[in-house]
Amino acid sequence: MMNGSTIIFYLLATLTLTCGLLSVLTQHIFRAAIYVLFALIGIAGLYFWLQYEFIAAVQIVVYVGGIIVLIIFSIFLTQQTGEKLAAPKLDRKIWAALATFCGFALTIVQIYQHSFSSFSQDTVDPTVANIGHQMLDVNQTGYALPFEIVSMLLLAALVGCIVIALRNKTEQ
Amino acid sequence: MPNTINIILVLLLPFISFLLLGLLGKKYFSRTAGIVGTLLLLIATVLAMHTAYEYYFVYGKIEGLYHSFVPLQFQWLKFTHSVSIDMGLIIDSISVMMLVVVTFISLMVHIYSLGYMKGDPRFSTYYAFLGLFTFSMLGLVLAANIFQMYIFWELVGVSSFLLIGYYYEKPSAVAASKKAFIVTRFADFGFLIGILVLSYYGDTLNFATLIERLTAPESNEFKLAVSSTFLGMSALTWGALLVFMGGAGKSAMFPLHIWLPDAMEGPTPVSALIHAATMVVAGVYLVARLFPVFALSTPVVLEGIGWVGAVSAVIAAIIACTQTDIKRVLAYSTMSQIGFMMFAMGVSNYGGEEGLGYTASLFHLFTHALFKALLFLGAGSVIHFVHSNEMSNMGGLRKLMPITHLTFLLACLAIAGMPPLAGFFSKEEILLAAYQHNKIVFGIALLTSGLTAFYMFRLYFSIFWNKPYEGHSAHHGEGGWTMMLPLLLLAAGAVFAGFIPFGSYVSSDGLILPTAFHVTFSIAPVLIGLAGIFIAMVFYKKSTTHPNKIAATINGVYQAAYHKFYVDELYLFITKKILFNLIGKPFAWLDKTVIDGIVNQTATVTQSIAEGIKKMQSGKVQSYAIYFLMGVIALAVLFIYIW
Amino acid sequence: MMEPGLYHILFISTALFFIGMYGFFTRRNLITMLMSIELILNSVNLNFIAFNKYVWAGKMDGLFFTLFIIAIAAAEAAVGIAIIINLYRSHQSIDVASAEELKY
Amino acid sequence: MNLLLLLIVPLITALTILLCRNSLQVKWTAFAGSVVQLVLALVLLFVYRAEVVAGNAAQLFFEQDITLIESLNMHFHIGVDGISISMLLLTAMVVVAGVLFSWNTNKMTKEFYFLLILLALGAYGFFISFNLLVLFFFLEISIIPKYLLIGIWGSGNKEYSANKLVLMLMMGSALIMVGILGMYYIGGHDVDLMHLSNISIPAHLQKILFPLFFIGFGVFTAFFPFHTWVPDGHSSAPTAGSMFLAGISMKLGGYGCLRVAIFLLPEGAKEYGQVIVILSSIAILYGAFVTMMQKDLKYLNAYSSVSHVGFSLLALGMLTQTAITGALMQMISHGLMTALFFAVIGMIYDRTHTRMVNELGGLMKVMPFITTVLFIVGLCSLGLPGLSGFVAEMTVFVGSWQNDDVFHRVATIAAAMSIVVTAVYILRAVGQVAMGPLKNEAYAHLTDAKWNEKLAAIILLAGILSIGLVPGWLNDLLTPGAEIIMNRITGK
Amino acid sequence: MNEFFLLMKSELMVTAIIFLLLFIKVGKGMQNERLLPLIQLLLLLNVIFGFFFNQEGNAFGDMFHSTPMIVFEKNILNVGVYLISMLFSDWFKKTAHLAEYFLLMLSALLGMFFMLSSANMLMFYLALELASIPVAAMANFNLTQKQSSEAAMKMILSAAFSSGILLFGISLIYGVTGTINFEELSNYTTLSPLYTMAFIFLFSAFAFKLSVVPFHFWTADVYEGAPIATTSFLSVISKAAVAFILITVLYKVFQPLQNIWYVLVLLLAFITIVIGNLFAMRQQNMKRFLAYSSIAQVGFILVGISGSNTTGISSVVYFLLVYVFSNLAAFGVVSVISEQVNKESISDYKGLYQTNPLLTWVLALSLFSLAGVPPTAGFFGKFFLLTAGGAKASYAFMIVVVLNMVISLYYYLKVVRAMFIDQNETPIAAIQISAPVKLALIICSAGILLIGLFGWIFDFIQSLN
Repeated sequence: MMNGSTIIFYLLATLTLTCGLLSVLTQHIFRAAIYVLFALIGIAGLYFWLQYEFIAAVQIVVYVGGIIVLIIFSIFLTQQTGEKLAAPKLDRKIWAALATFCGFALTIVQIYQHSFSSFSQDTVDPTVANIGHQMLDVNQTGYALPFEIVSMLLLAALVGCIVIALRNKTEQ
Repeated sequence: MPNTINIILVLLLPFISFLLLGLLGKKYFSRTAGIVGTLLLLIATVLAMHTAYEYYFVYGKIEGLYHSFVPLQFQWLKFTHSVSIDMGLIIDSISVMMLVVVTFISLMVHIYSLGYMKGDPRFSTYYAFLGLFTFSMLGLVLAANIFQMYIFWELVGVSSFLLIGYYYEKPSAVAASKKAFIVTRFADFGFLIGILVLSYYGDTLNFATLIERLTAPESNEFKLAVSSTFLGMSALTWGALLVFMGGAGKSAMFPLHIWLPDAMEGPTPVSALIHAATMVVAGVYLVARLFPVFALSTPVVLEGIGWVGAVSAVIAAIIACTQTDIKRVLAYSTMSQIGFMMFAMGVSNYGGEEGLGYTASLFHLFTHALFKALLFLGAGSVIHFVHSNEMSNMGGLRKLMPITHLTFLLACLAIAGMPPLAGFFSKEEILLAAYQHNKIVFGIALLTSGLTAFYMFRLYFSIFWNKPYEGHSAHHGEGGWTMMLPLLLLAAGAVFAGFIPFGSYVSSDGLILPTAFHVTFSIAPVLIGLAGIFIAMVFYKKSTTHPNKIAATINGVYQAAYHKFYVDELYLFITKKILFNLIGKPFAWLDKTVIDGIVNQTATVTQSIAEGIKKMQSGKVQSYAIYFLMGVIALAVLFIYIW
Repeated sequence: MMEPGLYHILFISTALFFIGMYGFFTRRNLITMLMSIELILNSVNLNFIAFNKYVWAGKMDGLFFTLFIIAIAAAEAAVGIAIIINLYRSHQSIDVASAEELKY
Repeated sequence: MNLLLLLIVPLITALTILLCRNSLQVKWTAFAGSVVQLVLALVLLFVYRAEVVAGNAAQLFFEQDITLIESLNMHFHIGVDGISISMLLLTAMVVVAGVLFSWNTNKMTKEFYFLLILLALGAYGFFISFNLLVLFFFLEISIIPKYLLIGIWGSGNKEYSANKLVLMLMMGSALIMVGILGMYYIGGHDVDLMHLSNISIPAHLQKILFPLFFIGFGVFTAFFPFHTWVPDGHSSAPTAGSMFLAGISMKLGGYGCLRVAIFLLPEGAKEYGQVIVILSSIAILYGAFVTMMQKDLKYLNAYSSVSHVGFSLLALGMLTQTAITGALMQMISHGLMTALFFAVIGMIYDRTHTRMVNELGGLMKVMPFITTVLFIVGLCSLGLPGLSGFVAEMTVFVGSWQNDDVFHRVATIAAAMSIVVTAVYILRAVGQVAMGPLKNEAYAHLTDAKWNEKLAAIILLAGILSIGLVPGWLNDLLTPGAEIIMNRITGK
Repeated sequence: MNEFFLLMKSELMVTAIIFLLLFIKVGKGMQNERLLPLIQLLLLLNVIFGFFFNQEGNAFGDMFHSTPMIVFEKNILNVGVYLISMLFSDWFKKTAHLAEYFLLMLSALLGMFFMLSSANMLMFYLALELASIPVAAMANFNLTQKQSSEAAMKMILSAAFSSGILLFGISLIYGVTGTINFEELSNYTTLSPLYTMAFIFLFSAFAFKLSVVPFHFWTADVYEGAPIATTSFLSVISKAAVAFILITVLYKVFQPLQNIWYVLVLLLAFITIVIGNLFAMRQQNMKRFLAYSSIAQVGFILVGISGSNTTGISSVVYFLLVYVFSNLAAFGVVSVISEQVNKESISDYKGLYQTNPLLTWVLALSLFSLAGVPPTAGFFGKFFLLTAGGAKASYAFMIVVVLNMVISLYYYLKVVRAMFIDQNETPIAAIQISAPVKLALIICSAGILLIGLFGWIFDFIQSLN
């Protein structure tokens, strides 16, 4: 029977999918950004629901607080607000729908036909302490190395963004 | 034993002449080429005569039988373990006889040409070619191996080509030389296949072994050759037939004769040498060389040879009656006489009395060489004098060129078979052989000899009698002694050669064949010959209109004969229309459009496919993504559900 | 209605994944295309977390994957937006159809 | 004798050419290098004869085996037998002649001679290598120089011809490559020719591999119907290019057909022998008839090459020892003869600036040397005794006739028929060009051959005559090799 | 600890250079004329250093591992990057952001190093992103050019899209197997449709990076629009890196799926070669032309990979070694001409030999090498690839593949023909080639000519297995 948790799950699921769908369908770019924001929040909710609070927090901080804001700023930079988005061509829509539907059907059928079986016994709680411990480990799990790679990537991305986005200073 | 060095020298001296004059002639022998060539050939002739003397009178006859010697043989090219071209020299009664004929006639022509070709810009080249021809002809005669014979056979052909086309700036000479080469080449194709057949079954290329194996009914080779059949004929028959095809081509037998009249485009001495006395009888010589095989193993083919010879003889004689170019008349006469030789072979058998035809044929070959060369050289003198080949431009020359006239008359009488000239004896033997063997052929032969007398005297009267000479005055007479001497020598030959007891030297089996001479039998042919002479005299001694009237009454036949029974046109039709238009052109078209077209089309199609699919690369990044996803889905479906 | 579990979440994530794809295919505005990419990446994140939670709870591989994907997504978005802004400067438009010069 | 010399000399020649300052230096370097190579080839011939006389009955002489890639079992295995030596001689002669005939090349001389020598290098390497990879390497080396030679120094529709030639040849070599890959695995990771000749390859694989090799090499040697590059390629190429194409390149194919396809895959050869016989009989006659219709001398000679090469392929299809010897003889004879023919055409073209038969005439008067050579070559082409063509063709015929069945006989007869057609077109062409009245007044002032042309012609003529007059030495040279191949076919 | 440094020496070296560049940029900055030689020197040191102190082992648990083969592969990439730094000197000197450009390039290189050394999916994914995101930025470095931005946009969007699919695949693999570790994955032998599908999702990302048809569409557009240095980096270095790791992934990680991926690889190889050739045939722009030709080349690499034996690995490594020299030489010449006279069309190259023989010969050599014509090393490269592929593939397939080599020769010859044969009234004027470019071109030519003739190189690679 329906209990609270289930209801919350379905609400979150509905929120995520509806907002996701709307975000790709709406003709207003600003609204699209907002729908994406809500879809991401919905996913953050699902993380909470799955009791992965740390990830949920990161999701909100990075996506909601970072990426979406970045996107909205860039919309301001490049778009006259209130202007409707150009509608895609019909044949493009048809083909896209067809391809995505086929892909979706195939994937979901495959997933549902597969029974995921677990061999793991003990559960590691996704607490911040555990995460932090493993993240900084250099020997056993060694997530320190990916961490460093990401930092290099962010550095590179930073440099790249600066050069590309600030071109007027030097080029013009 | 044969003197090998002598024989080799006979063969090589003309070749040395060719090399010397061909390579260095232009620079060092531009004037003296004729002397050099003649001297070398003179030595060769003397040696050849000596060889003949030694063979016939010293060592050749052992216990009454003429033996065959192979004084020299070396392997030239090895095909398989048993089949190889062994270059060798064969010395037997016919090759020695031919040796004499070839060198002698060639010497005559060499001498004659000293005067005839004087002042020609390519004098040395001319003598070089003569040397090459003589060498090739001697090689053919002396060949101990059928393939060796083929080799020299081809060389003879090419020398003939070179000499016919000697006046290379004259388009008609070029055309004639090509025609001669190609027609004989076609015949040689048959010869070649014939050699392949015979050599495969005989498992050898040497004449002696080949003949021995293919005539012995108990030998394995013979059995195999007879038992293998193709299109209903045994392999042996095929082989013999194809070999004869080569001989027929070279000897201008109907229907492969068309090149011979055209070949008269060459210098007249050349015609005398090649197209009268020597090369054209190579076919007869070939049949003689392989006579045991023809006579013992494939009588059918021999029968055929007889018919081909008879038909050629009569057709050529009829055509000769209508021609107005004196060299062409002589050419057809040559063809007719070789027809005689051929059917003489055809009506012969191997051995003993039955082998009369064989002896007669070669006898006729011998005598014919003499008087026909004489005729040609005489005609050459006439042409030299009047600068034309046409009868209509001649007439009344007997006073102007007495020696030529006399010798020409002797030759005409000889060829007409008037006793006691050489032609009489040889022709009588042929007729006798035909009479004994095949009455129909005999009839044809009789008719032909009448025609021969007619057209020869038609020629004679047209040149020397008829109307008075209207051309330029005699500015240079009959030519110098160089041109007269050969005429006289040959005339002597034409008169006296008939008295040689030929049967005691040449016979099918090597035994002596006593000369059979029946006076009673000779009456009919002589009378017929006289009748021919008489008619010719009536028609042509004075310029009359009789010939035209007769021609008009039998217009159809006359026209047909005048146009050589349209054989040339038939050939032209076959080559131009069928070979060029029906085979060559479609093939060329096929190659250009279809085979090459496929190659080019492959390229075009590839390019148009490339052009067609360029739209996929639309520059739209979203389309790319759709392709991406579709690709993934397709692959996933393929590998999950189908693979 | 069933008790929500792994398959439900997988349904959500898969659906979101293809919704994002649909957006990526059809949106003509570059920034909205970038948003579709974020949807796609989020659906993957959800997958990882769900598998980590329901199937492979013994280790935190999925969790870490998600964490790093989020970081990468940020970097990707940043570079993407920088490029788009630069494109806007040169093309005066961020319609994807305005940048179809390179083709065939 | 160290066979590496045969590779080092042209290599050094080519590199020296690159260092030369002016075109005269280039020409003399190329000439010197090619003469040295010719001398080497002759020395090789005599050394080989001496060895044979001394009783050395080895299959390969002067073998060397240098490991190239150990892990793939690739060896630089070189050696010679009589067949290779004859091919090397042919190549060396044609190269010297080609160098001499191109003496008045003025456009990019250095590049021209460099490419010529490179092409020759490929041929030398090809004929001495006994490892399929090395063989293939050298085969392909010689393709690109051809493209550039035709493309840069050619005439007429040269881009098209060069493209067609190189693509068709590459298609052939592509098939060979697949064949080699197959061999690599069949032979247990070893593509050494001698090794492969000692193992028995399953018949069903032979049936797959044989067409690959035979068609592949066949394209090089104008195997009907893959001959279409021949007319265009030859006609567009510069004189030396045509000479090399006909004299060397087409021989690579024939040699490969024999040495690789038939030698290694006798069962395949038996399987497809009849097909080869049919196709080459067609090629012989068809080529001859098409030749008859040509008006351009180079096209004429190119198509006649198709016909002549048909003889050697026909003989290969006949699978008898005599036929195989004949095929090799025909290759060598055709190489010398066609090279010389192209050279003569080139000489005539250089002077009259036309190659159309009907625009030429009476040249005998103004250039006796050139027309005499033309005559001799023409006569060689139609198989006149005393010249190499006759010896080769007759060996082919006799060899073909050894097959005792109607099919092979009919094919032989059909092929032999071409000697008549050949006579027709050769005499037509030669007669038209050399004989008759002088066609054009302007021709009256033309000059005869120069020293370089005379020398080159004499070298090639010497080859033609030495085979034509004394064929024994060539026969002796080729027979042992042919016997080994034949033994493999008959399974001895 | 010592061991650890040596194990990761390539990465550490590159990182050190990155930070050096960063400090230079953040600090006083340097003129391009002085900075570029410094960078070239550093990269040369990097190349040299790469050949010493090689270690084998793992670090950071299962995150990082190294073998002699991997080190050799990294060295190939190092050489490539060094050559790039030399070949495109003309363009580098002009660019306003030289330090940043190299910083990005080296970051990408670092990403590739990590990718080669990665031992699990996470590392692989991160390294892949590190190797591609900076390149997208690099594609935009002709900042004022429309085409450059378009190329960068196409690249970043396509790359993001493909990494989305990749991640979805990885997530499913993770869901099915419970591990992201390569070693453990290779022991997972229970096949299921979902696993297959996940593998194909994953594979498509490799295919995308390698520009395998039908995942290749971005390639030509990006290659054409991006600066040539970036294009050559993409087409040579990045392609080589992905090919190397693809071998590991297929041979090791997805060994159990061999029956599937063998067919998959052959199928895609076939399509890729054919389509790549068909598109390359009609190109006029040299960069675009090289892009398509490199697509076709990838098809051949796939053929080699399909061999699934040690020869397969060695032949791919060998081929890519040759490919680095050949393709970089080609791009180098194109770049020289493009920078000096701003011409990129094949028809502009007509008559080039008359004015610039050196450039023409180098370009011709490299094209012949790409076409696989002896005596260039490309011939051996192709031959070994086919040898590896021939171990299992059918004759029919091999014939089709090899015939496509002929088609490819056709279009390479188009360029050769333009340069050598075609006449031109106004050919490109004689170009002054600067010393480093000349040096690099000579190195490339030497590589093209000599690698093939030195058989031991292949043996050496084979011995690394």
